[in-house]
This record gives sequence, C-alpha cells and structure tokens, in this order.
Amino acid sequence: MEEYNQQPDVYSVSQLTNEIRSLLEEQLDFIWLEGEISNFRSPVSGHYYMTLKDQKSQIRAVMFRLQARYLRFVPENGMKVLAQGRVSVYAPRGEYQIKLDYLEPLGSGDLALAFEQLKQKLALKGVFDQDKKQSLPFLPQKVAVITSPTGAAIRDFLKVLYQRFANIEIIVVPVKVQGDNASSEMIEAIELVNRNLEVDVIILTRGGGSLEDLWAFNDEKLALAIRGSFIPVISAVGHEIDITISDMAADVRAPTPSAAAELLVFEKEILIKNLFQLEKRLTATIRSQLNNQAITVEHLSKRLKDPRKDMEDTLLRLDDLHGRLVRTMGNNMSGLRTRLEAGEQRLRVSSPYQTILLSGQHIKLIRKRMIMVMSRLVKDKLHTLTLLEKRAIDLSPLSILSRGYSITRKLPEKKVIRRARDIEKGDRFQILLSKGIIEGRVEKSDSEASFDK
Amino acid sequence: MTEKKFELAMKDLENIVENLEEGNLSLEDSMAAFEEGMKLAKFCSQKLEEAEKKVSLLVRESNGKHSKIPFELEDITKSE
Amino acid sequence: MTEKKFELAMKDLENIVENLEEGNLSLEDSMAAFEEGMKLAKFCSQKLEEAEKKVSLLVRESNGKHSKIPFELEDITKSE
Amino acid sequence: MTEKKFELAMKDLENIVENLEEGNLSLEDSMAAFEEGMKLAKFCSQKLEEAEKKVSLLVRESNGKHSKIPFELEDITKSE
Amino acid sequence: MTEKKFELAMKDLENIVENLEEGNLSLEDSMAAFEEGMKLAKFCSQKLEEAEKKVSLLVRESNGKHSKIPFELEDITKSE
Amino acid sequence: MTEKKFELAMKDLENIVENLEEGNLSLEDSMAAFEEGMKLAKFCSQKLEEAEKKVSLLVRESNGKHSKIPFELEDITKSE
Amino acid sequence: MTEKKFELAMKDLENIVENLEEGNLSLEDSMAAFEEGMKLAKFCSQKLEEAEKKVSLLVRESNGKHSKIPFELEDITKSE
Repeated sequence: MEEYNQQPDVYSVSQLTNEIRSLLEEQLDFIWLEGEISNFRSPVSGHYYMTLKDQKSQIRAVMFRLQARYLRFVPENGMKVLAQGRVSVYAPRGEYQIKLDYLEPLGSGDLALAFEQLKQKLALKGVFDQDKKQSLPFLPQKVAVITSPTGAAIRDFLKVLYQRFANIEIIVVPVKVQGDNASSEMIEAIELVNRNLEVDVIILTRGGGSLEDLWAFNDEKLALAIRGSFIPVISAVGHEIDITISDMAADVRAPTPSAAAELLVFEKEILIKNLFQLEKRLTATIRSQLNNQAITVEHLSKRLKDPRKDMEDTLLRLDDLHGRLVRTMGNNMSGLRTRLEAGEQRLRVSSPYQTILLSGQHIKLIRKRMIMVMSRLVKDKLHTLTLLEKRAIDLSPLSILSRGYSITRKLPEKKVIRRARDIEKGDRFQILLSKGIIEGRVEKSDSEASFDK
Repeated sequence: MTEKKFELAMKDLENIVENLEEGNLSLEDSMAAFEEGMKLAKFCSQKLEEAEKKVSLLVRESNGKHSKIPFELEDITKSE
Repeated sequence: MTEKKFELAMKDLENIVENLEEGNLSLEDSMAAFEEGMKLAKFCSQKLEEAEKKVSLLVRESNGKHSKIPFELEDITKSE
Repeated sequence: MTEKKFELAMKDLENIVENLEEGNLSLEDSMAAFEEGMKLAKFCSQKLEEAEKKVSLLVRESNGKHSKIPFELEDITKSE
Repeated sequence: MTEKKFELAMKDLENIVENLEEGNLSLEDSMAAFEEGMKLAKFCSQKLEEAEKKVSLLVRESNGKHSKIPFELEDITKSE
Repeated sequence: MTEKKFELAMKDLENIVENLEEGNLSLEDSMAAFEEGMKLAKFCSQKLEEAEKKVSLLVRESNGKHSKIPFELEDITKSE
Repeated sequence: MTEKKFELAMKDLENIVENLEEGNLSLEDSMAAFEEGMKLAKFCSQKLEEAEKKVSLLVRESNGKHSKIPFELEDITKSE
C-alpha cells in the first residue's frame, strides 16, 4: 500500500490518497451523524448503500452486511436517522464515504428516555469524554473477555478469532450479563482482571437482546468501573443499534462481540501488515540500492576503457616508424652504395691504362723510327765507303798489270826497279802481277841489254 | 511491557526504512541499517507470533483464589 | 584495501574512468590507472556481491517466518 | 633505459626516423641514429608487449569475476 | 685511415676521379691518384659493408621481435 | 736513372730520335745517341710495364670485394 | 790509329782518291796513296761493321722486352 518514496516533495496520487485517507480515518473515526436517508439501495451482497443528507450537504454511506443484519428496521429514503460510523476513503476511486456501524431512527420509548437521562448525567460527569479514553494497546496479545461463558457473545467472539487464525490468548471471565447482580458481577470482574490478570485489554460483551435484556449495561457504577479500569476496555453489547452506557463509557465501543474480536484481530493484522510492509520496503530498498550500485559498477567497468585499443594505434605507429627506419636506412645505404660504385666505375674508366697503352705504342713507334734511322745511317756510310773504295781501286797503279805489265821491286826496300843497274846479282826481288806476286833472286843483270835485242 | 519494546522496535524499523529510502547512506551504513532492520523485523515478527493461541476460563476456587481452566467451544468451531 | 569504503572506491573508480576517457595519460600511467581501475571494480563487485549474499541470506531467513499472513491480508484488502 | 618513459622513447624514435629521412646525416651518424632507433623500437615494442600482457591478464582475471552479480540481482529484483 | 670519415673518403675519391678524368696528370701522378682512389674505394666499400652488415643484423634481430604482437593483440581484441 | 721521370724520359727519347733523323751526327755520336735512345725506350717500357702491372693488380683486387651485400639489404627491406 | 774518328778516315780516303785521280803521283806515291786508301777503307768498313753489330745487338736485346705490353694492356682493358 505504501509506496517507496524517492522524492519526498512530490506526491504520487497514491501517496496523496493515503495521506488523505489517514487524515480522515484518524480524525473522523467513530463519529455520530444525523441526517436523512436518500438513494438507498441494497444489492445482492446484502450491504446497504445510501446517501445521508441535510439541507446543504450529503455524504455517501455504506453499511456492510455484517452490521446491517443487526438492524431491526430496514432503512427507507426520507427516514431521519442517527448514525454512528467512521469516515473512510476508497482509494481506487478517490472517494470518501462513511462506513456505518450503527443506525437508528430518530425518536424512541421510555427506557430510551431513562437511558438518555443517565447518558446526560454521565456525560456531564465527563465519563464519556474522549480525552479520558485510553487507546487500545499497540499489540493486544492477551485478552480478558468478561461475558457469559454460555452466551452467544463468547461464541461469536471466538468464532471470529478461529476464523482469522489470530493467536491471541483469551481468558474468559464468567459473569451474568442479564438480570440482578449482573452489573455488580461485571464491575467485580473488571476489578478482578485489573488486579490479577496481566492482560492487554478487557472486552465486556454480550449478545443482542431487548432493551431490557441489555439494561445491566446501562448502569452508572459499571460505567464508572469501566472508566476506572487501567486496562483498556472494549464494550460490545448487543447489536449495532444497541447503544448502552457501558458502550459509551468504554475506551472503545464495538458494535457486536464479533466486531470486538475483529477489532482485536484487525489491530494485530494491521501490525503484521505494517511489519510486512516495512520489511518489504527494507528489502526492496536495499536491493534497489545494491542493484543500482551494481549497475553503476558494471557501467564503470564497461567504461574502464581497455588500453589495448590505444595500444593498437601505438603499435601501428611503432611498426610504421620501425618500417620507415629500416627502409630509410636501406635507401640511404643503397644510395651510398650506388654513389660509391659510380665513383669506382669512373675511377676504373679513368685509370692510367689509356696513358700506358698510348705511351707504349708511342715508345714502340719512336724505337722503330730510331732503329730505322740508325740502320739507314750505317747503310749510307757503307755505300759511300764502297764507292770511294771502288774509285780508289780503279785508279790504282796496279791496274796496268792486267794488261800483262808487272812491277818489279827490290827487296826488302820494295823500291821499284826501273833500270837493271838498280839491282845486282843475288839481290832479292818481287814481281807484282795482275794476279799474284812472284819473288826471286837476280841471276844476271845486264844494264846494256835492251828489249829490241 | 513487551508491547512497549515492540512499539519501539516498530518505530525504529520504520525510521531505518525511511533512512534507507532516502538513499543517502553509504553501502556499509545501508547494510548495517538493513541488518538492523531485519533484526528488528525479526524481533517484531517473533513478538507477533509469540502469544499462545489458547482460550481459558477463569474459575473461582473454593479458597477464593482464581485459576484458569481450558475453555473449549468445540461445537461452535465445528458447526457453521 | 579491505578497510577502504565502497563509496570511496566507487569515486576513485569513476575518477579513473574519467581520466582514462580524457585520454591524456601516458602508457605507463594509463596502465597503472587501468590496473587500479580493475582492482577497484573487482573490489566494488565483491563488496556488492557480499552485501547481496548477506541480503539474500537475511531475506531467506525471514521469509520462513512470514508468508502465511500476506495471503490472508491480501484477501481482506481486496474484499474491501 | 628501462626507466625511460615509453612516450619519450616513441618521440625520440620519431625524431630519429625524421632525421634519417632528411638524409643529411653522415654514414657514421646515420648508423648511430639507426642503432639507437632500433633500440628504441625494440624498447617500445617490449613495453607494449608487457603492457598488452598485463592488460590481457587483468581483463582475463576480471572477466571471470564480473557479469554474474547483475544476473543474480536481476533475478532477485524480478522475483520480488 | 680507419678514423677517416666515410664522407670525406667519398669526397676525396670523387675529387681523384675528376682529376683523373681531366687527364692532365703525369703517369706517376695518375698512378698515385689511381692507387689512392682504389684505396679510398676499398675503404668506403668496407665501411659501407660493415654498416650494411650491422644494419642487416639489427634488422634481422628486430624482425623476430615485431609482427608477433599484432596477432596476439588482434586475437584478444576479437575475443573481447 | 730510376728517379728520372717517365715524361722527361719520353721527351729525351723524342729529342734523340729527332737528332738522329736530322743526320748531322757523326757515326760515333749517332751510335751514342742510339744507345741512349734504346736505354730510354727500355726505361719507359719498364715504367709502363710496372704501371700496367700495378693497375692490373689494383683492378683485380677490387673486383673481388663488391656486389654481395646490397642483396641482403634489399631482401630484408622487401620482407618488411 | 784506333782513336781516329770514322768521319776523318772517310775524308782522308776521299782525298787520297782525288789525289790519285789527278794522276800526278809517281808510281811509288800512288802506290803508297793507294795502299793508304785501302787501309782507310778497311778501317771505315770495320767501324761500320762494328756499328752495325752494335745496333743489331741493341735491337735484339730490347726486342725481347717489348711487344708484350700492348697485348696485355688490351686484354686488361677489355676484361673491364
């Protein structure tokens, strides 16, 4: 029913309705109301639906079958009634209405008058004052029921408890609820319970009956005893329409014994319900908190960026740099290599080979020229020499010898002998011939002899 | 007497729930609050379950003292 | 780190995530941040897991006790 | 060199590559630059590898831990 | 000659080549120049060869290191 | 005579030949000039031969060294 | 007479021949002149013969050395 409220300053419709409901239901619980019945209807459910109105206003009212069946009359439109009930809010439709516990037609008889007088008196004494009424215990666990153990009241009361599985300890305090001494027995019982029993609440009850039957409850002393009880007293006498002094004096009035039981059960059930709600809210809150945190953690974990994405880029950059480094170095090296090889090639091409080759040929040529010149020189000289020699030989005095002449020379002087007397017998001489030389000794020398003789 | 404690426990539980719902607590405090809340709820739950479901009749003995005897209305529960 | 508060760890984790997302960290720093972030996330997860287990345990314990009442209650509330 | 920062090493490597690419270095300087560049590249490569391994390990470690908790939590939230 | 710089040697070699190509040298001078040129070429060649070997070695060494990492990284990134 | 320069020797040789060719020399002088010329021719030839051998040697020496390394570098650079 | 120069001897021989041709000489003188002429002719002839031999020798000596160089040179230049 109660929503988990995250933003306190904004109401949800349910919250507002709840607020309204608790306001109305707390403030306008157990109120008396006078008005005229209209729009009365009773569907198959047996509940009574009507509108109570006066000259100016109207209010929707319902009386559930449980209470309605105790009415001794059937309500009619236009009937003026005195009603008792509590304002309630029907959340699903946002409507308020009054849930009627009691309804009586206005105007009644003698006992009623006496009743009215006692009521008046006690009211004046303040016995009925709201501020004197104790609230019901927070957790009614142990209850004393002052009633006749054989009456309908205890039976109805226990029936409700059994039906609702309420574990409430019940101590039945037996009293007469009708006739002489009934009042004093009840007074005594109240005092006894107050004195001896540790109970959370006292329930004074009896079933329905005539006004006379219920008269024991319209007792001044009983009313005072009820008022004097330290233990809160619930009075549940007769049917809804039966209002007794003890009802009015009691801290809480239940329309019937069953209603009293329901009241008890209801209190406890409300507690259980509240407890359950609180536990549910507790669990839901902690879980939603944990869940939110877990979602946050998960979200953050997802956002916790894997640095490997960046590293991939860096790795690509690194590889690029590495590649460029190697490539550039390779290019630089091969550039240098090319330059070096070009230089080397040019060096080889411009090597001194050519010079050597040309110089070699030049030397060869010069040498050839030199040898030629030298040979010719020698040859020329030889030629000149030969010519001279020939001329000399041609002019030689020896050339006449070829004609048969010869030259005789005395030896050893080799003096040409022109006359015989130039030589004497025995002298050695030599004859030069054209070819060859003859040597001999003079045998005879005749200076007078002549050729012609 | 027990109901006093119970009421306090319920109140405490309610405060704890509201504190938690406000959402300003640290995880540790929330957990502590939750645990305390659960303890309180358990305590309250036990208190609610505690009472014995029994019906007894108070009788006056001859010596004037009162005592409780079991009170049964079998016919009632069975019929209807 | 165990005594570190969950909220502080969450705050730290958030700061780390934001720092990493800004992308201005050096490799070494982002590595350190990432590692710290992972530790914090783990720590927070564990804390939450522990808390969750504890909650589950407490809820399970208390579930045994209740569970009958709600039905009846619901019935009543609906019939209104 | 180990305490050298990765980013600095990358920057140095880049400068070296650019210097080499400009082609104004002598052979000796080119060689020295190249050698230094290769060392830097190796250093960076190792750093990256280490970092990558560390991250992988962290990620692998944490992959086991995460991703269960939300499920459990979801289950619980739904069952409520 | 070893401490001579490669670039100087290259320059000298080129000057020698130009001198030789102009053809004004005596046999003795051109022989001396040619011999010096050949020595320079040899020196440069050796220097270059050393450098090339060193570069080759460094490149070969580094080739092992690189190119494995990207694969691993890809694998991991995909598996994520 | 060994320190005599090749070019001078060549010049002398040429002069000798020209003198011889002019024919004004006596036989003895011619013979002396011729002998001197032959010596010069021999000297120059030897010088040339020596130079040739040296060049051959230098060329042959340098031919062996080159042309292997660039390939390796290319291979590496390509393989990248 | 050995130190007499070839050209002088040739001149003397020529003079003798001319004297003889004038025919004014007595037989004895012309005989002597003739004889002297023949001697001179012989001397000159011998000188020339010597010169020729020497030339041949020098040529032969130097022929062994030459004529190889150009070939070798060509070979080398082609092989480049």
